Amino acid sequence: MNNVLTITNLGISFATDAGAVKAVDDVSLTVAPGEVLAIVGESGSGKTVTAKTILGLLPETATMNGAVILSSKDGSSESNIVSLTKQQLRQVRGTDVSMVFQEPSTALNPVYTVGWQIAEGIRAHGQFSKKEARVKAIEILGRVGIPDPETRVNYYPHQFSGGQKQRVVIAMALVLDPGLIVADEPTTALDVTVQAEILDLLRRVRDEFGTAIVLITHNMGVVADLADRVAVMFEGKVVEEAPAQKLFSSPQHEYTKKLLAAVPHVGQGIVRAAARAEARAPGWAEQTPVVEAKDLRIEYPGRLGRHGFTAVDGISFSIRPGEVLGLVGESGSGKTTTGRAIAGLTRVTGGSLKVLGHEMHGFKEREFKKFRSDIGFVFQDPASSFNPLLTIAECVAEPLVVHGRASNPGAARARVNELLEAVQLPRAYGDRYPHELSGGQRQRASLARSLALEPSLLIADEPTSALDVSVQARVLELFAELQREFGFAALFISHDLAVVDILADRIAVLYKGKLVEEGTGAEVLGAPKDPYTQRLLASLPVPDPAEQAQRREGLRKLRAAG
Amino acid sequence: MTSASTNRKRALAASAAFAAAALVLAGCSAGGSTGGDTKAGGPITIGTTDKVTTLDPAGSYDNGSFSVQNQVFPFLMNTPYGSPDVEPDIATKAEFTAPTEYTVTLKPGLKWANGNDLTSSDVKFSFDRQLKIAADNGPSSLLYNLASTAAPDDTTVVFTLKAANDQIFPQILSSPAGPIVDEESFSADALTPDDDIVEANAFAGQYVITSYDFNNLIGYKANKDYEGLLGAAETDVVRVKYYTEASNLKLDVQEGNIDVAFRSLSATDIEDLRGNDKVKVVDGPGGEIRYITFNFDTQPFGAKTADADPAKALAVRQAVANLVDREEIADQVYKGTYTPLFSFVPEGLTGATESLKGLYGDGEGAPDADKAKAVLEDAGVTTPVELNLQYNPDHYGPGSADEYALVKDQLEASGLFSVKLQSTEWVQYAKDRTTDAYPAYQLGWFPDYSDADNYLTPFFLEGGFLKNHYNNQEVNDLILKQGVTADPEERAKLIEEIQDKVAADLSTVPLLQGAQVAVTGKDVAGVEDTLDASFKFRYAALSKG
Amino acid sequence: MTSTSDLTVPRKPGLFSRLPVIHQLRQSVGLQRGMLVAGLVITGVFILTAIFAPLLAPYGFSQLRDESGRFGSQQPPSGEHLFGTTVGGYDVLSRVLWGAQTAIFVIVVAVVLSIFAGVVLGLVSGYFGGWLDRVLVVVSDAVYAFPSLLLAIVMSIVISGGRSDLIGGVLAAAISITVVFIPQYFRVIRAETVRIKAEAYVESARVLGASNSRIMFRHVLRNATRTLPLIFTLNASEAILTLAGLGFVGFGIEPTAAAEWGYDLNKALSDVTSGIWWTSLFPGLAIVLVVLGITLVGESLNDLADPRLRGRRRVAQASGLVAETSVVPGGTLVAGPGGLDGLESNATHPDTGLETRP
Amino acid sequence: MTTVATTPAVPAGRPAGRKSKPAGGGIGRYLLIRFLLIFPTIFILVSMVFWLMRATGDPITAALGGRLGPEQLAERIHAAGYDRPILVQYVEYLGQIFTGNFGTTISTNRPVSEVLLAYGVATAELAFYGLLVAFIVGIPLGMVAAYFRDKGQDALLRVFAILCYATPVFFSGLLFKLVFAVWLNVLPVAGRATTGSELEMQLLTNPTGLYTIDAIQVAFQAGNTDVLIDVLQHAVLPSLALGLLTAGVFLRLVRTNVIGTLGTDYVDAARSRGVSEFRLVSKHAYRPALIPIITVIGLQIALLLGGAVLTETTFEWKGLGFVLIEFIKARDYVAVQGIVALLAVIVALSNFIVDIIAAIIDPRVRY
Repeated sequence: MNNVLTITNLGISFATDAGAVKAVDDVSLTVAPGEVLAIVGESGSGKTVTAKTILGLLPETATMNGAVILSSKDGSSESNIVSLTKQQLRQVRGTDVSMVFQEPSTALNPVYTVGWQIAEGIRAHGQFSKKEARVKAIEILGRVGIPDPETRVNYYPHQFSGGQKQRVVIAMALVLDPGLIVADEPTTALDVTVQAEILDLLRRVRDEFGTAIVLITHNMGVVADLADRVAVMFEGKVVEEAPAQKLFSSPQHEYTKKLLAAVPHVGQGIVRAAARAEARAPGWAEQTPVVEAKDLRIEYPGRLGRHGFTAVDGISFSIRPGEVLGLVGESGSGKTTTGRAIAGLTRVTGGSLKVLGHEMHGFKEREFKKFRSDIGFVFQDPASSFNPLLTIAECVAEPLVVHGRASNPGAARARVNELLEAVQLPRAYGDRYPHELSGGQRQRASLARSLALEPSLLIADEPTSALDVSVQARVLELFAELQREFGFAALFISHDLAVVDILADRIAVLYKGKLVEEGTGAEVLGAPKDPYTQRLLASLPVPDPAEQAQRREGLRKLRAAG
Repeated sequence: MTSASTNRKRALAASAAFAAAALVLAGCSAGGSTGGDTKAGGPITIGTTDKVTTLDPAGSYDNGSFSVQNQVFPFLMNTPYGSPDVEPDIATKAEFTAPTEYTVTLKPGLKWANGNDLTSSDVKFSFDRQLKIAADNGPSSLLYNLASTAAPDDTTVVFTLKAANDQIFPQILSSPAGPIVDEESFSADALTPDDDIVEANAFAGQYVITSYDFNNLIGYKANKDYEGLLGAAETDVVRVKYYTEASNLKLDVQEGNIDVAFRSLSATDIEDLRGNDKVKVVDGPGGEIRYITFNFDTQPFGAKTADADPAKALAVRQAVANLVDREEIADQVYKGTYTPLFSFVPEGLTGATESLKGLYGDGEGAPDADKAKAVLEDAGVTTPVELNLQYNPDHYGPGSADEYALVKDQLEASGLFSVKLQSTEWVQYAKDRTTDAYPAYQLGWFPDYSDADNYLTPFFLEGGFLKNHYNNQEVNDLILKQGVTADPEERAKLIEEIQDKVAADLSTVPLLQGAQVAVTGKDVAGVEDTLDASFKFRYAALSKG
Repeated sequence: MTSTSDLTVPRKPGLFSRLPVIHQLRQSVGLQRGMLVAGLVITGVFILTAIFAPLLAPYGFSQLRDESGRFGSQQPPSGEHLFGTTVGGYDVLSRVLWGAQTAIFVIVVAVVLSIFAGVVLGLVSGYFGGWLDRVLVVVSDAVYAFPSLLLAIVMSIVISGGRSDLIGGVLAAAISITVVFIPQYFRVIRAETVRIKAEAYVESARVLGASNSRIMFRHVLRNATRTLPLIFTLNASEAILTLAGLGFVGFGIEPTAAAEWGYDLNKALSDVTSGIWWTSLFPGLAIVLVVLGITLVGESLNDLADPRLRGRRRVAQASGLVAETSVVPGGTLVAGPGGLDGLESNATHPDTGLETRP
Repeated sequence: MTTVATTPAVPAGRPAGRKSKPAGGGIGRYLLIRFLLIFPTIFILVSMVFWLMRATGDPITAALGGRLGPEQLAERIHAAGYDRPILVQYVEYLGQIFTGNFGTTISTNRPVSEVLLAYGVATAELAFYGLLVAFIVGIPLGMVAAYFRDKGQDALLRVFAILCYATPVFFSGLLFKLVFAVWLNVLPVAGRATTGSELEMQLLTNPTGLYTIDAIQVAFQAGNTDVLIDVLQHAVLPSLALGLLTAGVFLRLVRTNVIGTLGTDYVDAARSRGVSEFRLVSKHAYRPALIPIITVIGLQIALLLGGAVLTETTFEWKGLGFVLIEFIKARDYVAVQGIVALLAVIVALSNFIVDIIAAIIDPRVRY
């Protein structure tokens, strides 16, 4: 049978503020019917641009050359996306190729029911009455696993959970039975447990509908879980293309190797954590904890008299000097709230939270201020954690100036230079503005700033989740190094078990505001006791197709049991 | 509030129904007259930019309201067409029966339009309530000389005055304080709402109001029962449309949407319409005057200034009088809708002179810069004299700004003056002018009654409303004297003498006299008859042929 | 990928090109640039006219005669008076040109005053929140609900007692416009402050223990006021309209004290019905043109500040470098990430959801 | 500040400073609070106007300052009580307002409630026509501009929008007058109807004051459509002048918001299903874009009423804005306060209604 998709010598350029940028350069790919091709790469690699090209969805600022040949599912017709008119493009979309988007909550129009939106796509391609379209919509919703589709077809998008929304998006993509679905980071916005379900669904789509899938992702675990064949993109070019099994077992290109090596694995940190525990001085465990939470409750007040929302619901933990506690949880688990409470950014509403011996329940900023020099904080989003109008040096000098260690940013420059070097940034970068640095560089600068006063406690809130895998790896390494060097205690917050595992001495798992499990990496990851931890762990895809297949099986059993 | 007002509306509409039905009929029969013994032509529509404040005579003291009251309320004394002097209106005779007793005898059997009897009791009621209510915006202050009113029988009214032999009092009876109202329809101690008055049909003038849409449209119908001085109305149905924008009024009269436009078209519009053969422009004498007032305390060299010198101060005033070119202002700014005024009493009134014409300028009314220079030099005034001149842009019509810009230009062109012009919004202006804030300033005057006294007593008698610290005992005496001089000729002489004396002192420098200008369709007649020195525009005189 | 060693330092743009407006001008393309340029040209002409009015205008704004005598009123356009003369006998062209001066004076005073007051209030209110914030918001909403022209009328009476000499009149107009605008600036700055307050860099300063005043002035103020050039232009045009409206309803500036378009229009009202078009057409066109120019600039700035609205030119194939880093392109005024980032979103885990920020 | 769960991307262009609504539940309570907020707004406005008006002088000087001396004026002012301590007057006034008594106008001795009703209907009619023009012109053209984004048509429409907004009502009124009344002589430029029509409408047993409705009544009862035609003719130019002013704002708003929503994922998603470009604009982009537009329309009511002041003055349309200026000039405290209170109520109510409409359009805040 013919390939459903043949891309030959595709090149795409964009106009940006910085001038013309070439996003895709001479890319050739093919997708066979019923095949899952994963396009892997980091930000800026051109993978999303390639995916959008397949549907002709590029903005008008793009220019392209080459050919994108799309065949219909039955092989009866072929069309070159690059040369189609708008009208022809419209005909192809939905029938021959459709798309699954990254963010299900934004891919659905909030003001129309999902049934309406599905039916609209059906009616755009042929003579269907409203009734027929509705019947088809209900049918497809049922097939993607939406319970009670007859009722749900009349729901608005906001009435579905995130995972269900993604199912609806997939249903829309499937409804006209196209030969090819382009899935652009279909699970990135989802929690890891939900991600596993969606991956299962996509697998079923391939198997039951015989639909080919182009899977765009940066996540090697997802690739290993789903892909038949993998194309690795780097700087707009395909650097390596191979069957999944082969790519993971024997990567050829330097970049692929680097990428694979950078992916964190669960279990990586167990040995190191054990070694660190060994090296602790006796009596260490009896020291006063830097942070001590007892039945900590944090409630956000409800508006207009409605019930408040309990983000953290009676958790207890402690961090001793020099210890790294990893806090893991999915969205809504309360992990960020906990971190913010420790830094005095969120009010504690119940229980007790002692930070550096200071009670945070009912704290006053004036009294707490003197402790602040002992706390560092690294924020999740490196893009927004620097004042865009100040240079990096000024930003890094800020804590020194605030706490009177320097009279002005200029006077602090020597110390700033030291700090920049400590985080492996050249001194000259101090004179740049934040937007002139890459995400990884900014996160390093953020580390430098948080360490400027040599705090005894550092709170890192998802410091690497906005970074590419390879950058993440280096930032994590740096973090570990600095921690060794400065010896601060740390609360490391992440949604990613593998990341936490690399750094943490102990791991705490949060679920819906409650602490469900706490222990060393070996305990929590090696032999999780709580069912949620077990499921979380099992849902995490590993970058190895063979192993992932086994884990999938394990997860299935776990689900069946639970 | 909704129901009350719709009820009122409904009643209004009901009372309007008759008139309007008549109207429609009249329209259908192509101007044919509809019954009755009135000499009625087709309905006439009049447009005006005047504003009514309230129909109740006790509550209004302004032109717009007074012009409505003139049509619908009876007066004891009134001015016949073509004359400024008062005669008994619904009375048969009016005279001083004692030095402080003015007795008026009503015509017998008078009726209000609603059927109530119009008796001396109504008259007593009207004046008593004026004094009793003394409304914020009312004209009660005109009745300064009235002590009490008595109605010994149905047709006799006796006014007891505070000062004897007041020759002005008959005039007052024709002023805004003079309309007689129905005691059965009006409240004795509070203002009566317009709609209640209309609903009660409490009218006895030449017309009655049949529909009343406040400041938008008033419908009048001739009052057959009117037996007064002015006679029956020429036209049965009159509608008055109220405009806010003079230019819209102009367009409508030009297009024939209305038959008469009276007060106040802009000078530009009138000039434009003079050249339009679809309409005719009718001019009549006007009672409105414009003048510059000098504050004797704060004007240059005034009594309270650092270099006070009465002679120099007078020289400054005289120089101004020598320099202003009234003709030019009347031409350029007002396009003839105002005419030069050379005295304090406007032309057309008994006793008016042209005192300033001979005294200042070239003697022919034109300015004379050399004379002004000489006056200043003789008094030892160093030139240019700095003069702060104030005017008000919103109370005396839109021409004020241009008028005073021109005055400034005229004064400065001679090199003798350096004028600082300033304008102030009316309320502040009215306050400031009496607190000595303005050395020289614009004022205007519209008469309460058409008698020379109204242009002299309030201005130049000590304690008048000008508050410009002018005080000339001779003038005071003369003003008081003319007020009690019964002989008309003797009185006219006194009035002339007063004008000459004040012209020498120059308490104010009169500039312009407003002409009454009405624009009518070609087929409208009778406007000439009512554009007289009574300054009362009577709809009854109009007819459409 | 980026590393400490291989990153080439992006060329720092010169100071000139980083100036507001200039920066945007360079950034703009196609029709957007056309609109911006048109706006800048009109605004430029307006400003130059204001500055050089004494040289450009054939006569003074209150001049009624020259050596050859009086101009006469309502003279049609002719050699001596290109735009004719007004009902008061002024030269229309001269008054239109001088009017630019008055307009710009009022704009500057009004906008500077309202920016100052609005920024201070908005900053304090947005930053501290609490009851003060609530009260200010309700008050500003209430003032905003009041038809601005009416408020301006009342204010101008209150402020100057209705005096309309140059200083009194202009200041009264400017201050009354200010009072009308303060709520608008207040809203914008407050909203920006509330937004910026939740930005990570402000939180980071709070974690450091920086004082409120330091955070407010060093971090919030400068970032919150980045949209001001935009509001400035949009409100400048409203200031002109309000000034003209005041002049039109009779609360304008005395004609011998200054030339003012709205006042002249008011005076021209009765001319129109007599077919005298020149007294109203030119001052009216002046208002429309200036507002058009300033609004064009304002809207273009708005478009350029908003990546969704900014247009980019198409590029020829194969030009430019392949994107290699996630450096956010664009200058300091860019509100959000533009360029490729819009397409190739990073692997972010927007941990929104229940992890709320207070 | 989002409070609960994943709030979908709020369509762009939400006016600054408006608090976002809580997603999900509590809509009734939310609306109640919004409703209660009307009262402080009115309170602030009437208080503001009270103090401002007292600072501008008194009605007696305004009416008689040119006829009476200061002593007589002072006497009358004293008799009327305007020289009492202002705080006493304020408390007294608040007491009146509290009991719903708006009083009687000082200058024309008419109940304020009657004035409000008589002129309010005229303003309402004008505002209705103005809004109608604004909707008919602004919204479709805004969508067209968004559709042709950055092309010639778009640029043309945008300049048109700016011109609409840049031309003061009184100038467009002057131009209309010049062109339609003086040169072409085709449309009336003053008043709400000719005298004849007004009289005919007064004949009705139930005149509403809304001339359009009255004229329709006349057409039904008397079979005379001339009145209706006359009334509509009179409405053309004023509603154009006022409507275009607002249409410019709407056009810009619709364009920006539709472009904003056109860039969202769900539009791309719809496009990827093969939905036509026209439908993308008219359905997918338009309706979510409508939510912020509706919100802004609420704010526009104030602008509309402000514009109505000038429109009413220019076109002889006897409505609230027009009399308000008259009353301000006359320093008629009572009338000004009454009208401002009504305006405040209208603006606050329309904002409130807009909130409800937005809630109806946006399913996220509905249940």
